Amino acid sequence: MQNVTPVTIAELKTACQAAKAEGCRLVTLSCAELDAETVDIIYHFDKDLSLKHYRLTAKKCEPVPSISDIYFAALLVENEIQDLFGLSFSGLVVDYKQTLYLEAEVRKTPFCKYSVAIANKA
Amino acid sequence: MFFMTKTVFSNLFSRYATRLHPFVVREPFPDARGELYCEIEKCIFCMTCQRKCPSQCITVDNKAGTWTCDPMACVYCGVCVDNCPVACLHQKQTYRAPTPERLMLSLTGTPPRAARLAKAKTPEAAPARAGEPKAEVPPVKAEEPKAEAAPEKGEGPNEEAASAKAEEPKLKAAPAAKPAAKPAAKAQAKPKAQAASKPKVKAKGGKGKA
Amino acid sequence: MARTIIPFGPQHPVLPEPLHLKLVLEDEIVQEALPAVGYVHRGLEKLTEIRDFNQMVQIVERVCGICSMIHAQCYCQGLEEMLGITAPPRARYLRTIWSELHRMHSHLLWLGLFADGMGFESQFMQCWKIRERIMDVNEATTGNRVIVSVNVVGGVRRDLNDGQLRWIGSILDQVEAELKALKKPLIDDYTVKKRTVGKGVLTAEQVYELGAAGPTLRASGVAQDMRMTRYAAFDELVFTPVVETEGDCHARLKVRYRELLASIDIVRAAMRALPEGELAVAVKDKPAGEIVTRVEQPRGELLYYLKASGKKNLDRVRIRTPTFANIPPLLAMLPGVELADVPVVVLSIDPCISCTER
Amino acid sequence: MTSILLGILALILAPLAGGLIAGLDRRVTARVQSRFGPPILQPFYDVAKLFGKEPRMGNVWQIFCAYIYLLGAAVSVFLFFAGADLLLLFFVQAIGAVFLVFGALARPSPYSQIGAQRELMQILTYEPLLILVFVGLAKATGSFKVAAIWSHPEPLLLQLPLLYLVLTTALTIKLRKSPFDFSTSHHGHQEIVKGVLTEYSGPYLGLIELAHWYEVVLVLGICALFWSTSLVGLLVLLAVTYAAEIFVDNTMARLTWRWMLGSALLAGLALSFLNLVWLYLA
Repeated sequence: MQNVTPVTIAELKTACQAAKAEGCRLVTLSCAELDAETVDIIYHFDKDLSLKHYRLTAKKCEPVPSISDIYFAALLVENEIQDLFGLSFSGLVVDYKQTLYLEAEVRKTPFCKYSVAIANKA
Repeated sequence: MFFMTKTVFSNLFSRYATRLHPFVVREPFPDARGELYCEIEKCIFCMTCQRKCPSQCITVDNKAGTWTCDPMACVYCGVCVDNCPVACLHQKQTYRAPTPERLMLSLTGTPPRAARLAKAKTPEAAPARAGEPKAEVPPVKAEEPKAEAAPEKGEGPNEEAASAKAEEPKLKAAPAAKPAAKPAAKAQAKPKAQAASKPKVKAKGGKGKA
Repeated sequence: MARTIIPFGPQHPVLPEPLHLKLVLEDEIVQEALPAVGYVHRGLEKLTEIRDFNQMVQIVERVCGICSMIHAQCYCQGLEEMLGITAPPRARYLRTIWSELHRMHSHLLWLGLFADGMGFESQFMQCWKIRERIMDVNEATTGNRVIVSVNVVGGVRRDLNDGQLRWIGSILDQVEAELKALKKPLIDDYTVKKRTVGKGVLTAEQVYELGAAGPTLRASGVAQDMRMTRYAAFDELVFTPVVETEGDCHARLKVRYRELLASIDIVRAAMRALPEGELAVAVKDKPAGEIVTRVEQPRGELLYYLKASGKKNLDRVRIRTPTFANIPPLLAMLPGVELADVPVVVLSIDPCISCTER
Repeated sequence: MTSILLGILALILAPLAGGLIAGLDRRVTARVQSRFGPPILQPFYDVAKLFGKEPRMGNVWQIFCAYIYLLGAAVSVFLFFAGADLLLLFFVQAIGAVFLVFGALARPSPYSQIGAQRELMQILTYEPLLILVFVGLAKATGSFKVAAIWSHPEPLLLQLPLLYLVLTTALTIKLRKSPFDFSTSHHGHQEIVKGVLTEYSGPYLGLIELAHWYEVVLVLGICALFWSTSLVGLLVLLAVTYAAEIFVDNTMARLTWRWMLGSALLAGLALSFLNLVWLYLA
């Protein structure tokens, strides 16, 4: 995988805004669990058929700022990551509160080997 | 507005695109991947099929010498067929006929190790049980010709019965009625019998959007 | 008429798959649409923890029952890149042939469903009748109708002999003739135009910003097709993307129709140029590393993110299917549309919900 | 007396004829789509099965509406074959049609509600066209009585060709065939599923199907008035008309009720006036 730039939570939004200004299309976000505390979120952007990626290593317990206000397309995938990895995104334009795929009473995050209990589910 | 006219009229006077399925069946394509079956007499119980199967529908027990396939879980991918080291796995050209109950395809053979041990001890008695479908313990086993009871052969009738009749719920009755006297002939005639006993119904593969 | 809320789906005869839309209507005009998915989530990505990387080929095929071949192709392509091997040229050409056949049967299926969505049943039958020829090709050459299971990491499992190639050629001629006969009653028909022209319009800027993929994107005038990234045999075949500019449902119909004809040409070219040689290379190592790989599915861009650490099982398989990317544009299309046109607009993105949820 | 007997006979035979026509319709439609289609008696099997189901209904009002709809359709068939007044017949069938809408409105289901509203639009479209056709018939024969029109010495189609066209359009709307299958359609692949019929099930759905068969016979009967002089001419006219219905059904996508109100109604009105003006001048 080439063209990977690490970003921090603080830089994330400005980086995405810059990508949008450049005319990049948001392809998707990929999330992969690293260990009990952290996950990798990779933001894939496409411009003229070449990809570039931002890698954000986030802590599971800390909310990640949502980029759905910049890229509306991030809405579904961010909700998906909330469901499957138990992360929380702050500032989602439509927040399904971890009920996109899961039922409201489910308290597990299916894609984590190290499960974190979901406390604040609607 | 009436561009469809031509199509409508040509359909009115041409052949049907569909067929009345259970009554009219298309010839299967020669390489179609259909129901899985196993020539258990060739099987060496190496468990490759069990390891390779993506849907984990095959269970092989190399001690007891059983080979079990759950046809409901089989996805007809043919990976096991490609990977079988002794080419004892095959796929028919047609799918199994639908059944109202879940039937497992269970075959019993002689694992090579057990056979070797048996041969070393008493070459007469041990393989006698070989090849009986798991479900029954037939009283006819003693009658089985001892000469043919070598591990590679001798399972003919039972295997054939098991694989051809596996879709029938009355599996148990079948082998008992088989004459156990001519296993070798049966084993040879098997591939043809297989083709002949092919169910006349042709099930369509998974279609529609999934 | 008063404000009504119409539950559209998840079990709705117009929708082939369970997508739920809550439509807020005023006088049969949609004011707002809220989607809900999650009815067919199967957790296929998670299966990578218990199935090894070879078995995953058959599993990713089952992400989508229509473009199964292309999923497996994308996955294998990614793993090959990760393992540092390349599939033999013949395998790459065969993959192209089968994947274009898949695109054709998927588009024909969609044409039929789309016609059905606007109450044009006879056209539905007509499209599916043509599709059946492609399904026969699939079954005769690969062994299965839909989930063809021809890919392995390192190449393909089945070959095409000369007789089969000639037979496919003759079938393609038939299909081409039938498709050309389909143009007038399907694309130029008055009632079809009445139902599709100017419905669900999105401009090029809008679709691009909303991250749309595939025909939805190209119908608005953005020439983006992953086949332009020259994967498989496309590095040697001539390829130009099909683009329409109106951005409405009719443009999406036209894009798919023209892609069908383009696919026929690609298959023919690939069959002519089919090189001799091996079908697959042996895989000796275990995969390690991170890869993003993309191919063009019938519905648009498909992205696989694969992560491995030298074990039998991959660490993560992330699949971004095109419908997933096309749902936000759909939400942007729906407001202002008549209720009668909702099925047309929803179907115009070719929704594959099973893909979306995996 | 004979006219009343004839009406009673029609009451008994009309459902049989209607069901057979429905069966034939399905077969021919299937053939045109290169399918086999169901047996010709399938509509009878379907309705028999519906009557065998457990009656379950949302409320009494809905059941009442189903019966009135059937009554309206049956009585109008009776009136037609008894040779009664066309205007009377017109209002009786309108009552039936309106009660179908009431039945759909009696449930809060949004599909049923929207279906009812669309059905009202359809009634609004075909009723004026129908009344204009009746006016044309009366103008050409000098009477509104079915018996009198029936015994008109020459085929009315020659005098009223445009009105016949209008009648067939009204018939397509009434039979809810494509492109006018808005309020309900013969197959459920529609955005409002089955619209007015969504909330009906079991025996009551069977009643509605029965009423629909009566309606088919009624509209074909009205069509028959246009060639009442010879039996062969009548049968040919009816066969051609119904085949044209199937043909149109299979060559067009469903349109929208806005289009129907805008284009179909206007075209129908224009054609009717043209024909009427021609009648007055001739």
